Amino acid sequence: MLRLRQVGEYLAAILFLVLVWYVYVVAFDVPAFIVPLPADVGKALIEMFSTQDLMHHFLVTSGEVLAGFVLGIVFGYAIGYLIGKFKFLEDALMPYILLAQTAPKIALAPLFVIWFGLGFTSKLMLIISMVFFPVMLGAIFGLKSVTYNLKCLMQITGLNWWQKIVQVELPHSLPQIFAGLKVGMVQAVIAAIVAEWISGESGLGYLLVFNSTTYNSPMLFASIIYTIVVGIIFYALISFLENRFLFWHDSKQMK
Amino acid sequence: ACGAKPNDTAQTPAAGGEKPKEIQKVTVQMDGAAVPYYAPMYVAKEQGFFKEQGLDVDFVYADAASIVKNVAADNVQFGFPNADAVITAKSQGIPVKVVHTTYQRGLGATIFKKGKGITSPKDLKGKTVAVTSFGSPNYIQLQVLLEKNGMNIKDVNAKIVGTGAIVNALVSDEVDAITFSMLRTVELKNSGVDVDEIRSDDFLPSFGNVVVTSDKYLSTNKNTVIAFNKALNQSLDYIIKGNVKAAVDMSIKKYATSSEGKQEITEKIFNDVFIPYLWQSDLTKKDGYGAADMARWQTSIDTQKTFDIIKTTFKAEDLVVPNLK
Amino acid sequence: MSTTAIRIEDVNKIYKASDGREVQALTHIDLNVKKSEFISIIGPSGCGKSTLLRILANLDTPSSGSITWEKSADNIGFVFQDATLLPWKTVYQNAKFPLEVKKLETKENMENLDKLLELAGLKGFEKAYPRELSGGMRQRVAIVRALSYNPDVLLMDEPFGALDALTRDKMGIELLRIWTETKKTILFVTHSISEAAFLSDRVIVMSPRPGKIDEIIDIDLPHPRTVEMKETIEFVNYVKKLREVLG
Amino acid sequence: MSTTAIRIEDVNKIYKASDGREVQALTHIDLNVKKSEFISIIGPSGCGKSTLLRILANLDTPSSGSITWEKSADNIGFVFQDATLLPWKTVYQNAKFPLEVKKLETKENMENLDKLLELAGLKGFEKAYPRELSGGMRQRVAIVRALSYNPDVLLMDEPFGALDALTRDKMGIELLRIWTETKKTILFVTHSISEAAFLSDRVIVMSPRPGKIDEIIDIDLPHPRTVEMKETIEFVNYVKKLREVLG
Amino acid sequence: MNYFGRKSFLVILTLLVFVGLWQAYVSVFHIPVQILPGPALFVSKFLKILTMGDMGTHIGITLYEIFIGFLIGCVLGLLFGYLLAKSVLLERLFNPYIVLVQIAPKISIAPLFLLWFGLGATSKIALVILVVFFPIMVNTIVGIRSVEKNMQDLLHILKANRWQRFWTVEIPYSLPSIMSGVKVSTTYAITGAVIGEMIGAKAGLGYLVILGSETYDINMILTAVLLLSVIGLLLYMLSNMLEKRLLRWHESQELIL
Ligand SMILES: Nc1ncnc2c1ncn2[C@@H]1O[C@H](COP(=O)(O)OP(=O)(O)OP(=O)(O)O)[C@@H](O)[C@H]1O
Ligand SMILES: Nc1ncnc2c1ncn2[C@@H]1O[C@H](COP(=O)(O)OP(=O)(O)OP(=O)(O)O)[C@@H](O)[C@H]1O
Ligand SMILES: Cc1ncc(C[n+]2csc(CCO)c2C)c(N)n1
Ligand SMILES: [Mg+2]
Ligand SMILES: [Mg+2]
Repeated sequence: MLRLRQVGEYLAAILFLVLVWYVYVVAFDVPAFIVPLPADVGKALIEMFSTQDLMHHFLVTSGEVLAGFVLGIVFGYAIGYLIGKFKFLEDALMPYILLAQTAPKIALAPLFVIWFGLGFTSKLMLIISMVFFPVMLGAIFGLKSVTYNLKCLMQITGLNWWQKIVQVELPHSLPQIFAGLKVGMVQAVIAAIVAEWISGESGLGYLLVFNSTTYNSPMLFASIIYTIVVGIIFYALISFLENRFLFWHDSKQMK
Repeated sequence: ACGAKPNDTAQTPAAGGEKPKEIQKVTVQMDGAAVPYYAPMYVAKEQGFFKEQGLDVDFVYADAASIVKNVAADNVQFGFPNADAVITAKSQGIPVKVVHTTYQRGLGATIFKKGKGITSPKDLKGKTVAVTSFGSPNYIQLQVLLEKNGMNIKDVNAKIVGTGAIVNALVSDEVDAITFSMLRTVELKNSGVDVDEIRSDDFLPSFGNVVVTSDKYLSTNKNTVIAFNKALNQSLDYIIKGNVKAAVDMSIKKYATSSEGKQEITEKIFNDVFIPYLWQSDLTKKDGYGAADMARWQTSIDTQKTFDIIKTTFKAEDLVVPNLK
Repeated sequence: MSTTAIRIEDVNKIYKASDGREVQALTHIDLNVKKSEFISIIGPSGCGKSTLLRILANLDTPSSGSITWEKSADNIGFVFQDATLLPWKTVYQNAKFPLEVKKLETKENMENLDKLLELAGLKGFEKAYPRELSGGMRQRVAIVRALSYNPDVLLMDEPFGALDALTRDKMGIELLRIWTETKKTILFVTHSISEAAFLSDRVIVMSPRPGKIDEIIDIDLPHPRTVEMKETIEFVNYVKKLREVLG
Repeated sequence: MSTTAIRIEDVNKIYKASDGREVQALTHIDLNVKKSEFISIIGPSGCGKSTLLRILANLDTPSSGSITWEKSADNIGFVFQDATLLPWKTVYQNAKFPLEVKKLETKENMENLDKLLELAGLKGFEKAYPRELSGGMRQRVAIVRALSYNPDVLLMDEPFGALDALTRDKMGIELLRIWTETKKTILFVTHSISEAAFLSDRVIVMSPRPGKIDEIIDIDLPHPRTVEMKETIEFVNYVKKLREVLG
Repeated sequence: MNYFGRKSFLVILTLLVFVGLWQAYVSVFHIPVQILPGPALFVSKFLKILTMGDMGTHIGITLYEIFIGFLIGCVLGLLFGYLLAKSVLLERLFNPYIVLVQIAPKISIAPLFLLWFGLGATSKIALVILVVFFPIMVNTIVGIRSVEKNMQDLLHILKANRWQRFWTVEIPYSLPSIMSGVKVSTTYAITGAVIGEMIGAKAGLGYLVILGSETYDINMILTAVLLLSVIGLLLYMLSNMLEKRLLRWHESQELIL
């Protein structure tokens, strides 16, 4: 029921945006190659949807994002956990992890293609590199903010390392990790698009380049909108999981 | 229509016929980044040819599609993109005009490493060939090349590799050949990669970089456009008439600083390719630099239609304004 | 019955506070805790009771001195001064937590757990989350949790602090029953003098700044203890004596 | 002196727990709190004492019924069941916090604050951070904080829960002194029957499930109260009576 | 060895191992220099590019865009984060737009920014603001909403005004969370500026990436990326120092057992 209301709110927001868009284009007489009319983009959306092709591109991009996302979370948490636990790892690796993280991966995308080939691997690497960091930070933060009493409880109860993670440390990090995931997810979609932009014969990133170089504005906007749809799907997925797993947290106690 | 217009002075209509008195600031947006090949533009500025024409010119860079859009949106007054990108844009109704056919021929070439068993177009059969996009002129060039040699696109394994990675894909043997800019051939050779090329222009007429401006700007600032062309022609003439070294040295020193140390190879490319093959043709001997071979332009447009890159064909006259001097 | 369970020898603990001050939290603590003994620790706020318990549980290290566990320090239970429940687990899941961790979810233990929850008056609240409980209820969950896996040694830091007098008495008697049945060694910090006298074999009276043991008083009341004993002259005398020692 | 300070009329509170169960935390609560009255609330864990205090402080809304403040509900003090200190502030900063917020850092108030800290036995710990304090010390900081700005009405939820018997008695007497001097209205939740009898004008006895007022007992002992009164027959009788009512 | 000695030792050791592996990889597999130069070659090229005449301009422009955008983005993120955390109504009203704008892949709307805000620094700053804003906002919301229930109640009792709540409790409570948002943002700020410069510019480190791409100069790309990383690292360290200063009290500063 709550879901339904939320969907309604989003639809209303989108409708309002479309209206503003329409008024802007008409009132300022914006040429179509800069911003096409909503109706034309609507037509392009439907046209793309009704051809088999779109689904293919859509699934390719979603698949890449999902795979990169899952791996990014696993690696991010694992490394974050190790760094949070072992001071010497933090000392030795942190400067380089930070350096690697702050490197604009977008600029490296062409090099990723050279280094990891034209296939799936380079795309996956790019996406992982985007999701990895926020999750890692969340893991470290969560680990460090386990309260003193909880640490004592864990020691007294005799949790092994795995139980510590599953029973206490991971749940404790979840609020931070989810905040990181929301940010990382956006980056993951961007990464997938850039990767497809550089190399690839399918995916929404490919559609973007194709429609951009052929100046097909309505199709270009439609492609952008479909990339946003991918984003929304992942965002909804994360929000769903967040509500599922964070029901107990203070941040969820507001009505 | 858009937020910022960097050069509002450019909007002031110049009095017809007369040379504009006050200095006009204009921006020209060029393909990619600052490379010495844009020497004609840099020389025109540094030698004061632009200034003589009452122009103060600024340079910015972007990819071809963005250039055309920025020109049409009045963000910049002039663009210097690849002609193929302009044809595609025109077919989509973007209001731009080519006012100076600077490069008389296409830059496209299919490049491959020697020793890969490729010596003639026939040898491409079964090979992996990269193009930047299925919507790109390279792709048409590749198709025409294959068909003129009794094959079709199914006979090769066509791959998409973006502009940023395509040359490296060739170097790292990810692909056997690429259809891309012929300028890379010389550069690759120079950096020790033994490559050879099949020029696309031999099969399919096209043009490299051309000067474009928007319909609106051309109609309201025709004199400025003419002044721009005059300065550019003056510059081309200056370079061709014995100043290649000076032009290259100046361009690298003042603009394309990252090409430091490439003076010699660039000079060689200018003497071997730009002067005899790109900037001059039989037509320019007759009509001057930047002259437009309307029949060649029409063929170029029609081929894009034939290969379904553009949906509608149009008359070359609607895009290209010849002899704007 | 009088073998030593824990030998505490000349334990000192100095905290270095953030402003550079040094706080002598424990000084020259010597104590032999016998197996199956019920020891209460009383003393004014800040005298080092929690610190002592924490050091025994190996949650903190002494600045000097030694702690020797006769058998092993492995199977201990600890009730913290505040409940320290996991907010994402229900009452039942929190109580069951050690059994799960220790993989002791036998039928017997689970039945025992149900009984403990019942005794603690938490029946009907098994599915509630910590934030839905009253302060006393939270603390009772923590007590059940510590008892759930039947540890050899129980360290309890004011476990009944948030409980009302009646519940407190009830839980005390329950604890005594469990202690008699299972022969646990119990160290019990409390603020209630009569509780200390009623429950324990020995009462340790501490005083602060620096935290030290003032006196150790044996309570020679027979077992099992009953509520009626609180009316006896011996009991009242013990309480009086403890009050005197406390100052 | 017997004007009404707070009128509580037929207040009910129903919590909806996460598993759908409804918990009747308060039912038909009727009470007139007189101005400058010292009321204690006792009752078993979970009977709704904290809930009642929270509703009075407007931290929670009743499901039905009304609360009328005769003057204004503005200047109240609240001591929580757990200390709730700001971890990044020192003892002194935590205690001063309300004065800062209310911009009442007058010379007089600051001197009073120092006196309160002294009385609470926190002298020498002004610069310590909460994590460097014992449980009882933390709670004493919270009490000083609530008293610092001299509120008209004090709502105290087991303020002495983590204190040892001696400190507890001392703080109780101190609270009484402050109450007599400043004519505060005090609602005081406690688990100690004798504390309730010793401190208050009236004791409210509550019982759980559903939480309701069982009985209100007037304590007709003279003021000022002294420790010796605890030995009097009247006092012992009050305690006995309260214990009977409780169960 | 003291802590800093040990730390420097570890850091240098890691670097040596990395360079060794790099060199070994390049020599053993005969990697062409166009694909990956060896460490020695890269360092010499790096120094050469670094001393290039207009390098100062490139670095300066990018720094300017990043700093201005980062500052504005942080302020806006904090502001909106606070407002949305405090007001359920505002959150419901704005959340859809914020989510939509945020989810839209910046890389695909960046060209539009250049069309709208022109080719100068403004469009890049706008992009930086856009990417910095969201992590800060999300983390501010999380932080402010996780102020302990009891502490919120205390503030209520004390009748603390909005500003006092914000300044004395909500900010300190949410600082750990906000700071982790700030840290994430530093890296996104760089990406934002770079995307902007890659799409259209005449100077800046992002422009150098394109220049390197255009001239197939892998050393130029790596140099620009390395410089950008260093800027990011400095920003990160700055945030870290700030955090250390602000979070001295936090339990995460205590030693783990
Ligand atoms: N947020 C909540 N959601 C659901 N139930 C709640 C909530 N808060 C309190 N309760 C229930 O309301 C009842 C009364 O709780 P309250 O905290 O008022 O008790 P109390 O008298 O203060 O107990 P104690 O002495 O243990 O602190 C309890 O049964 C508790 O489970
Ligand atoms: N982490 C710490 N850093 C500095 N001082 C500390 C620390 N922990 C405790 N102390 C100090 O050590 C002394 C003893 O503390 P402890 O918690 O053991 O007292 P306690 O007897 O349990 O008191 P209470 O009955 O109030 O809980 C106190 O003076 C306290 O300030
Ligand atoms: C993202 C991106 N897009 C386009 C170009 C530039 N570009 C477009 S076509 C072409 C070949 C003709 O010289 C070049 C270089 C770039 N550098 N980066
Ligand atoms: Mg203690
Ligand atoms: Mg309570």
